[in-house]
Amino acid sequence: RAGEAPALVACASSMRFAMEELASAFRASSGGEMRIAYGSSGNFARQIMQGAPFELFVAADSIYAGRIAEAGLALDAGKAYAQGRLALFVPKGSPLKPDASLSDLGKAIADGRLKRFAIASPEHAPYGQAAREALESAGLWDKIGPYLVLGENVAQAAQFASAGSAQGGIIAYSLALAPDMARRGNFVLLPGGSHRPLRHLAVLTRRAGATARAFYDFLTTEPARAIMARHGFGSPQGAD
Amino acid sequence: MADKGLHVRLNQQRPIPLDAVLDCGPGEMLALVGPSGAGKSTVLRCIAGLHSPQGGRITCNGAVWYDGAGGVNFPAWRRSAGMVFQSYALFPHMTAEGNVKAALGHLPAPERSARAQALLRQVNLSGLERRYPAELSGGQQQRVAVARALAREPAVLLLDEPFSAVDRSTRQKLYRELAELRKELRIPVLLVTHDLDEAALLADRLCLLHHGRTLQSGTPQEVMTRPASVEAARLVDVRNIFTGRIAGHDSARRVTILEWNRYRLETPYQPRIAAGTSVAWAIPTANVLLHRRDRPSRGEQENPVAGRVSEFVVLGDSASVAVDVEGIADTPLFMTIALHAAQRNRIAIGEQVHVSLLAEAIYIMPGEVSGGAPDTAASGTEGKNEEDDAGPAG
Amino acid sequence: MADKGLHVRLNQQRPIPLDAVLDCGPGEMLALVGPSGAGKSTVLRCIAGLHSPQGGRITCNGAVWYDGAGGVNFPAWRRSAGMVFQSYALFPHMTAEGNVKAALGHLPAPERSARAQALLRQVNLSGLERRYPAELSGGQQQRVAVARALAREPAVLLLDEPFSAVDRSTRQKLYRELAELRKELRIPVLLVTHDLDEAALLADRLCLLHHGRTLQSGTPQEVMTRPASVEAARLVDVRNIFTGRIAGHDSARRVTILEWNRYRLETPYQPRIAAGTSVAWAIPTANVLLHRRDRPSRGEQENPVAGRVSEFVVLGDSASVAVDVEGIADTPLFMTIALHAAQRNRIAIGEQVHVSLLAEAIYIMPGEVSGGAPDTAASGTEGKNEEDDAGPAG
Amino acid sequence: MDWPALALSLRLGIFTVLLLFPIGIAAARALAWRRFRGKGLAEALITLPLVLPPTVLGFYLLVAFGGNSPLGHAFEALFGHTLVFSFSGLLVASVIVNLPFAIQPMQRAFEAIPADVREAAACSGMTPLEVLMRIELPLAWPGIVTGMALTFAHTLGEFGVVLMVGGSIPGETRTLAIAIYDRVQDFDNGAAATMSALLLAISLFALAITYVLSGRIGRRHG
Amino acid sequence: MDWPALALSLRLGIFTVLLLFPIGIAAARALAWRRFRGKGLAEALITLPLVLPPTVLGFYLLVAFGGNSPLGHAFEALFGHTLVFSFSGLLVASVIVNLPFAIQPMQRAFEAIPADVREAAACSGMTPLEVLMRIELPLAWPGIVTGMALTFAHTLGEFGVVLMVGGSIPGETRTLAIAIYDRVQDFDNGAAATMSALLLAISLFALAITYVLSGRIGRRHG
Ligand SMILES: Nc1ncnc2c1ncn2[C@@H]1O[C@H](COP(=O)(O)OP(=O)(O)OP(=O)(O)O)[C@@H](O)[C@H]1O
Ligand SMILES: Nc1ncnc2c1ncn2[C@@H]1O[C@H](COP(=O)(O)OP(=O)(O)OP(=O)(O)O)[C@@H](O)[C@H]1O
Ligand SMILES: [Mg+2]
Ligand SMILES: [Mg+2]
Repeated sequence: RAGEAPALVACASSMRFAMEELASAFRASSGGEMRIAYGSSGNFARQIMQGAPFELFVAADSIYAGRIAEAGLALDAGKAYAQGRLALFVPKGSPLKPDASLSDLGKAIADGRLKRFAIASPEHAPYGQAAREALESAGLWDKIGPYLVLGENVAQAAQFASAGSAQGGIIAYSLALAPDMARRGNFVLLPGGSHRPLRHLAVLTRRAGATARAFYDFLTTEPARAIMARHGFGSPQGAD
Repeated sequence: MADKGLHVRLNQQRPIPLDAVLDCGPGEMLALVGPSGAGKSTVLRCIAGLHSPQGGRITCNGAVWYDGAGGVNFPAWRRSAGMVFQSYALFPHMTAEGNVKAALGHLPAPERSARAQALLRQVNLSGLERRYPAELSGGQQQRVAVARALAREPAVLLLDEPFSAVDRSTRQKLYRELAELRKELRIPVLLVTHDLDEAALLADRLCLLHHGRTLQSGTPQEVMTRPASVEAARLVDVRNIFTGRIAGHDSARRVTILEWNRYRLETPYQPRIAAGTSVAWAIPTANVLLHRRDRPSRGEQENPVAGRVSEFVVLGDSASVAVDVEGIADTPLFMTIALHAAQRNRIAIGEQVHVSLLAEAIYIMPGEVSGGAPDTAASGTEGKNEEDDAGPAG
Repeated sequence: MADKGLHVRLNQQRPIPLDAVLDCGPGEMLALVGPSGAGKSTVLRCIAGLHSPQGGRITCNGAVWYDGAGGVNFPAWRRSAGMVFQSYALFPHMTAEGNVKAALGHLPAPERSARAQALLRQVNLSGLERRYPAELSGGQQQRVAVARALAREPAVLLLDEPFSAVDRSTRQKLYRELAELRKELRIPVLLVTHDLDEAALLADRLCLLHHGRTLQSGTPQEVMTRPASVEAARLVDVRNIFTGRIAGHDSARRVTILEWNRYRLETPYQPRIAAGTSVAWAIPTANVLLHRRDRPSRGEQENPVAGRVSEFVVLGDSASVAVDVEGIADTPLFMTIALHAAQRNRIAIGEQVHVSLLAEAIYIMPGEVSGGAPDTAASGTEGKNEEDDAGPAG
Repeated sequence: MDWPALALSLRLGIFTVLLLFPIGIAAARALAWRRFRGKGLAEALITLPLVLPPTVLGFYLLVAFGGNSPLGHAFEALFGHTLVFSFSGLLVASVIVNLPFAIQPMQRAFEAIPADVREAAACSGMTPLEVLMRIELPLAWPGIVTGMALTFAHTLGEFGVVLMVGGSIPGETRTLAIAIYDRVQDFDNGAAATMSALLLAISLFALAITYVLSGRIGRRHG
Repeated sequence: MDWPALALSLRLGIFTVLLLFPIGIAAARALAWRRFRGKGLAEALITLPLVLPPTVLGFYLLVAFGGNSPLGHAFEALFGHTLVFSFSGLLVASVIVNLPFAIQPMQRAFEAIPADVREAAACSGMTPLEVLMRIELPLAWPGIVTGMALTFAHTLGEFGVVLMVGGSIPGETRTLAIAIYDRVQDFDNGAAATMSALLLAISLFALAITYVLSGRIGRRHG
């Protein structure tokens, strides 16, 4: 496929580390070149609707890709290529324990150890919605309200959780694995059953060329899944 | 139309009332004289194109620069008028030389520097070419402004009190340069000044402006010795202005008799003024002769008048003396005499003196004066001045 | 120290060379006179605290305002000096009345308006209280500046050419107001002017400034008739300055004989000057007497001199005549005569005339003059002037 | 319509203007008239907040003010709550971000006051404070209004920095700009448009009034 | 280090300044000296880009210039590519966003030129163009430099609008500010810090130089 114009891919920025590896693996296996733009899924969705020249949209959730498809701009309904996981992140020096059952979080609310707790905005960020579900399953949602600070997206929630001004936060597991985050605190993967699955959808637009189509197919291959697993994403199976 | 020189007619009610007619031939210098606030700067601004009057007409060498009726109104930069602003208005970011060069756009670039330096030399500023306006004294700034106005080789030169900040000896030099220049350039020059000596010295003609209105034009000599009205007389600094009544004419002795309170003054024969007319009259301060204490002299028979000294001010070589004339209320008679004469005659405040009003120097202004009893002075100067300033405001 | 009045000593090399000593008692008016660029404004700025000289001392009524050695340097607002700026420096966002009120901080607020209006009336600006500076003519702006300076009831009054833009009759009124005010306030007043008449009329004492240096102080009469040097003479506009040699003294007739080229002039007896000394001498233009054509008169025996008219300028009632004296190169002898006298004697350029130099009016300056052959004039004025301006720059 | 967000935005705008008024005037005067070493650098430093993307600046402020920083500790010890995720934090950030908007126009305005007018004020016996109040401020007023109007408008619209240090707490740090962004992200264009229109109307009104008023002042001494 | 992004940012900054130089001067002069109806409104409208959150503004621009808008259609028909998601689109957006930064300080600077100095220029026989070049521009220069410096710096740091209309396409619309933001979002603080430092260094250098230079010009007529 060398010589063909590189495919223009819009990719959610939370997928960046995984994406870079996927792209080089793809180049090694097929020789296909790609130009990748990173940004927020919402923006890309709007831009594609306004005629942005992207061939493939790799979103970090299922809503925005779905909108593209609904608007008739996609070649198909899109397909899930990964599943997001949540982690409880506790920065260094925080009185909170990284406890997957969130029971220490409940105690911290009760005994006043908790002052601020960061999640992504549950109104429009998928990870925020999931974090809310996890807190609800732990029976903490009603009590934690006054302590919440909301990130615009999950990456920002992670900033808040790690900067030391909050005692912890529920963020994407993939972000918690980032080396810079890992150094700033401890984290624990929350059980997948505590929230609805966070399906990540990719969708081909009507501008898609051969390279984009090939990469779209590559996303669901075994080597791709392995790379994604290493970056903290679950398998999309059972999600469809 | 294709007439040489500058012809100006301006009419305006607001914001500054104007009703002015001026003419200035090529090579002629016209002095525009009037009290502070008379509208002198405004007239120059109209000519330069910096202010558009409501109506009137301005032509220069046949070209119409402004015509209120015809809708012609050339912008300032196309009028070719060199102007010295009362506020100098130097370009603050340019040196003295730069300021002058800025007005030398008509010369090829390589010649400008030499020309600018020559102009600055003419105004006595050699050595200060590199200074910025903020680094020059007031008089030096003013001279840069003069050099800049000359630089343009304008079709008319408009000078708004161009020497007000310059000392006398530098001024003498600038007078000479200006005279030279006028000979060379043969353009109309308008000089605004409040210095009547300057006007007399420099100008070919003089125009009096008051409340925006041109009162009188003529040679400086004419205007200053024969003002057309009390108003004009006051503007040319005639201090002895009085009212009287024509008593009659003596055709034999060729004199006209003027009744001034108890005095009957002989004046030059003017049979055309009807006897009984109330008139305003004036006499120059230099033509009031002091009678010597020691011995009588030549002029003593001429219109003798007695009074008491009420003011005595020494001015260099001469002295100004005010005399309260017996029978004349309010306004004193002023005279200028040589200082040594004053001392010889022991002039001092309160002393009784006798003076003669030289008959040939008494000047009767044209036109009847209304009101005013024949013995009063033609209304005081002070109260009037305040109105002068407030006038154009109303 | 606890001495009343203003005492000023200024020393500075750069940027503007200064070497000035001034004293002005309470109620005294000192005129500061000098050519454009002499440093007059700079001296006022030093006194007001707007410029810090390199060294010197300024005290006012015993209070030390500045002392270069003692490190004292009061800021301007604590010096209580009322100043009229050469550039007026009005507050552009305040009306005429607002400008004056701004300097009335010492009065209770309700009284300020009335006082400001009274001050504006004093400077002939009633009716214009509400105008902004941009809506006033040049002379009107200047008078607002004068009113503002007076408003402060300052400890010293510094006036930098405060009447330069005002017409003569308004100026007369302002002179009177200023005189009144001085009587009331009894403060030192410094008046910068280039008008020697104004200085003579208003000032008690006069101080000549040249290249930042004070040359001479004294009563105006003194300084103008007895300048201490050729330089000073030129500054007070003495036009007839020549050099000569003392030939000897005639104690019997009580005259000193001055050799001036081929002429031997009689002058007032001054035996202290050694015979043979080269001196500079001067004579006022009014004391050069024209011999009448028709008949001889009184003074004709006194120092007669013959020459040819080279310049003839009419100035109102009088005329200025320049005479190229036989045997004297370069510089003409100037005389001022009454216009009618000039006409009677048919003065015109090129005519031969005979004049007398009145002996008592010849003034020999103190100090020996080096160089200069006895027949030459004491160096021309023009070339010199150019250096005057460039001088302080170097 | 998110009224608490609107109220918060207005409060933030007003407080920022109130704080920057004295700070800006002091800094602008010093930069306009004093000569000191490193003045060019100081001017450049003030412009800094313009150069950094607001979100990056916000991130640095978050780290600088955060609970782990000395500054954050000190503030928490003093006031009992963290500087970030609070109105005070927003205010501090907003003041820093608006430094260039406020100071630059003011500086130019002070520079344009003629030296002799200031000197004349001192010679009229005004104390330095009176000179400031009665001469400098009125003459520099158009520039000061420009600075304040830019500051107010920019604070209402500011988004990146507030997003980073605020935490979007309703009634405390969730400003109108953030509320609008949330709506846009939700594809709730209707609500976003309503709020934007209100924000615009308020700002336009405030700006038009200030410009007309300051124009009237400025015209007097045209 | 993302060199293409840096190059793109510099290119965008320079082009924006080049475009806004004439536009800003023309607008600033008109606002400074002309009297016309609705001048206050015009001034407020120019300030508008400051009021709207950049992302909201970007959203509106995206809709206005987008492939579905008449404007977007026209542009695509003319130039063969969409206005949004291209350098031209960024440039247009950047010019609009920077209008207040450029015009406001320039306007104040033109207002500060004394009327009699401009009149004297006309009386010296200079054409209006010469007056502009030799009198007005030099005298207004500090204000013009302020406007241009604010514009350049702000363009380098601009983030919200570029994000919305650019699409972050590498080498085409992905500016340094966006690259830095991405890094911050990714917790790649090292890279973000490097890029920020470079951005700062460039801006500081550019600003310090302009201020020193314009200060030197300004000082001459202090
Ligand atoms: N913008 C204005 N609005 C109203 N009146 C004005 C305005 N500008 C000037 N005037 C008035 O117009 C009159 C004429 O002003 P002008 O400057 O022409 O006087 P002038 O004769 O030059 O006086 P001066 O000798 O003092 O310079 C003055 O009384 C002045 O107060
Ligand atoms: N900033 C400066 N740098 C250098 N020289 C200066 C500066 N300002 C003024 N000068 C020079 O200092 C000298 C004195 O200036 P000053 O203003 O005191 O003169 P002045 O006697 O008031 O003259 P004028 O009668 O023309 O107002 C002048 O030669 C002037 O050129
Ligand atoms: Mg005038
Ligand atoms: Mg001076």
